[in-house]
Amino acid sequence: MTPWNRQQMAARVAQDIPEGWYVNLGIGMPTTVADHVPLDREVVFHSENGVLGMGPKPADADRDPWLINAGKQHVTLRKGGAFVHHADSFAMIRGGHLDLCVLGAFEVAENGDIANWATSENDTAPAVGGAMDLAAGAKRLWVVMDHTTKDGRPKLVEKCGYPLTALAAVKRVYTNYGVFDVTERGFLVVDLIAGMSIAELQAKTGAKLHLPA
Amino acid sequence: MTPWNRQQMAARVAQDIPEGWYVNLGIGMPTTVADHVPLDREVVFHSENGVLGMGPKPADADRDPWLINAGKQHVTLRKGGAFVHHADSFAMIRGGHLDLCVLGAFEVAENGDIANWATSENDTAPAVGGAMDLAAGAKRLWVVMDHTTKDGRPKLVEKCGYPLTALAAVKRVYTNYGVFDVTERGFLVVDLIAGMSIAELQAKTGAKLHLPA
Amino acid sequence: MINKIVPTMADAVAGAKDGMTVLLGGFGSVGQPNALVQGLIDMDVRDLTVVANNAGGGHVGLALLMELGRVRKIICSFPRSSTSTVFEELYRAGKIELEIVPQGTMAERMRAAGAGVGAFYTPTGVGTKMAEGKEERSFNGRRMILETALRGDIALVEAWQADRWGNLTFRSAGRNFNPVMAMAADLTIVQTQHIVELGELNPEHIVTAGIFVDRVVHVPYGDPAL
Amino acid sequence: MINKIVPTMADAVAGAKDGMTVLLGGFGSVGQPNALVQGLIDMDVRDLTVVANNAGGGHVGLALLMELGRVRKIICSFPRSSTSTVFEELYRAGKIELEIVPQGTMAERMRAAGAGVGAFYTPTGVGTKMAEGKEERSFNGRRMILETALRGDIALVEAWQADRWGNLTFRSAGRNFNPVMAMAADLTIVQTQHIVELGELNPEHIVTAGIFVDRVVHVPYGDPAL
Repeated sequence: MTPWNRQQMAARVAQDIPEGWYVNLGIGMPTTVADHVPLDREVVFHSENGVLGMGPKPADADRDPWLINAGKQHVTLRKGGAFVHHADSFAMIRGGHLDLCVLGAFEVAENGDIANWATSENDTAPAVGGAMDLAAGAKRLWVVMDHTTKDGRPKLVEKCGYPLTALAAVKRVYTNYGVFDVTERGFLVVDLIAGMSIAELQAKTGAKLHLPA
Repeated sequence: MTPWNRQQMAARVAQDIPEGWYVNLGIGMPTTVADHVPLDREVVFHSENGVLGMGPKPADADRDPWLINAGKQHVTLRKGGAFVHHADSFAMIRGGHLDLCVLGAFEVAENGDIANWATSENDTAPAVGGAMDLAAGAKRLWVVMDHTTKDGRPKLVEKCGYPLTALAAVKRVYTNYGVFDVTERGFLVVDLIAGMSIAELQAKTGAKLHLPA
Repeated sequence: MINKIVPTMADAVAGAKDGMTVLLGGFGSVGQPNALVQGLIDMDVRDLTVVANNAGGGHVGLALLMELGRVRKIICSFPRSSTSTVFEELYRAGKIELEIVPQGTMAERMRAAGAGVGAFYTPTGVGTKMAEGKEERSFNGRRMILETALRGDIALVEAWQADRWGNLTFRSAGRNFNPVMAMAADLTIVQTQHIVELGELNPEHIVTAGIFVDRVVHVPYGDPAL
Repeated sequence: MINKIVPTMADAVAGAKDGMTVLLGGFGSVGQPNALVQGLIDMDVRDLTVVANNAGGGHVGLALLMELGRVRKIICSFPRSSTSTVFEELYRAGKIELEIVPQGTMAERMRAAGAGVGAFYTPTGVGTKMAEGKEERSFNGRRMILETALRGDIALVEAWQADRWGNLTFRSAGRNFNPVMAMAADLTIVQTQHIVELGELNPEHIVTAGIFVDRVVHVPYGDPAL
């Protein structure tokens, strides 16, 4: 039993994104999802800082100093891309125009609550960025994250302990052990790494796992 | 004693508009004010339909079918002009960015209330257009109108009888008899046509006229 | 490959249904998606609510749609014009409902719908008939009324250029309500004068990004009447 | 002749006063009006409230302004970065006040100020710490919180091109908050890479119209650091 590595997790998310979707990828692991969407499958990537239609990361020598994404990394713009200002960019997010947002998270609850911006009520200089806008605004919110913390605590939980980013927003979670839909019953196992039993997985999960009927 | 004609009224308004102001001129007589601002005094004229920096009316042969103002007349665009969409155009109006709006009116009250969009509570298909936005939004609202109705009833009044456009919005009124500031005391006579006495003017006015101290 | 360009008018207006709210771009004679309105007429959809700045003129576009009895209600800022006889007759006969909205409030209510704002406070209309039945409240000492987002089932938009991703430019005063309405409907349908290759539009000059557009149909009708 | 172009930085920032709220454009290294911030530093204004997406980095621009003790409070969405040590030390020492606002709410609050909206309802932040003390209400079954307009005394903006009327274009991702902030302040000051003749900017391509701009100063600093 080998958990998916970060590349495999990103590829697994990418596999589920159809052509034609408008997609915002959060900072960190979610950003790498774009690398696994083939260029001939046209997916339009959006960045909070007013870039719509991002293309692959440029070679170091080809970087455009004026073209960065929300993670402050240099990016490229595809044919068909457009620049907008921040209010218009967030109108795209908050107005429900994004088909999908993929974020990382500290915790996801079985009702879809997400906590991903602060690890305590008294965090030093908490930083929310666009996470709350994205979580509340996109048509679908998927989370990609490790199944547990480094010290083994589950990140899929009955109720989030960390400060919330949005209520009942997450539709699907991708972890290093599998894929889980957030349903009315709670977490539904959609996919699972080879060789892992439900019992093993349940032991690493803080909420009840359900199986497809 | 000769009342100002419409050209003279428009010219009198134009005289008070300094270079550099952003100005919206309402449909009808207010529109003609622009003809009396010399081109070398740069005043930036705005139209609700997203045209900023209108220039003089074109010759018939030079009309651009795509370039109209809010009164649906063909206009020109000056160097430095810009096109925006309706939400941005009204952000200019409602956000307090216009230095001046000049409107016509049915009535102006001594507290600055203006009625200019409907002549009865049950008007057939009343039409408000951008009047309420302009009256509430511009930094200054001036009114240019005849001093009385065709049948001699005063249009400067203690209290408007027609449905209101905005409360306490008018700062100054230009009529065929003179110019009146709306002050805390009420209408203050700022200018008067030659040969007219205050007593004569008061007889044509529905609210008390005040004189400069 | 994303391709929002559809070959026929029937493809463009497919899915329009009785009872829908239709946002209709254009101001005066400029930027009017009349071909799309004709498409709706040909589909025979009825009982429509139409949001448009004016109530149509002559016997084309919106005026024709009304004349054929397909419009239950019109939401607009300025129904009167020298050629708005169709509307005026229907209105006097009590055959069409009218909701007058200040022009800026109308634009802002649609922008709100497009930007995920449920409602907002504005000074426009305070103390007037437009404030009747609306909540009032002061911010920084300024009286304001609460206006709610205005969303369409369908937006009909006229553009100057469009590419297959649905990126749009407009021409001159033809911009008007078109980009605002494009944001504010579940289904945004565009008639465009010119189809351009993807990449031909400068990313700095695109006015409406394709994210707001569902379908594009090529209608190179030329200039509006002078 | 309208001429908003001023010859010196001192002219550009004239009128800045202690205690003012300053809207500061830029996102990451791009579109940062650092020369104007330096102008504020040279004026020795203090007790400022700064609205900016980030809390500065390194020891230039906003970071330097904070390091010199001129900033009482910062309103931002994302104060953390690999180089935000100045802010973090001040914050830990209790020497600077922090108000965290979701990035989209921050943009929308300034857009509201610029568009004459007193307050608006948004779903962003419902049920989170951001909703504490805020009114909540549902529209179309969606829970929303009330957010108020966020206005500045001064906006500092970086543009790519400007003409003497103050019409602006931006470059690529340098657009970001700059056009939004330009609308939302009593005094909008622009540093521009290029000055162009009036009429050189295509009226269809102007991003911020001169109506939102008070002063322009020429700062051709070149590209942001890679």
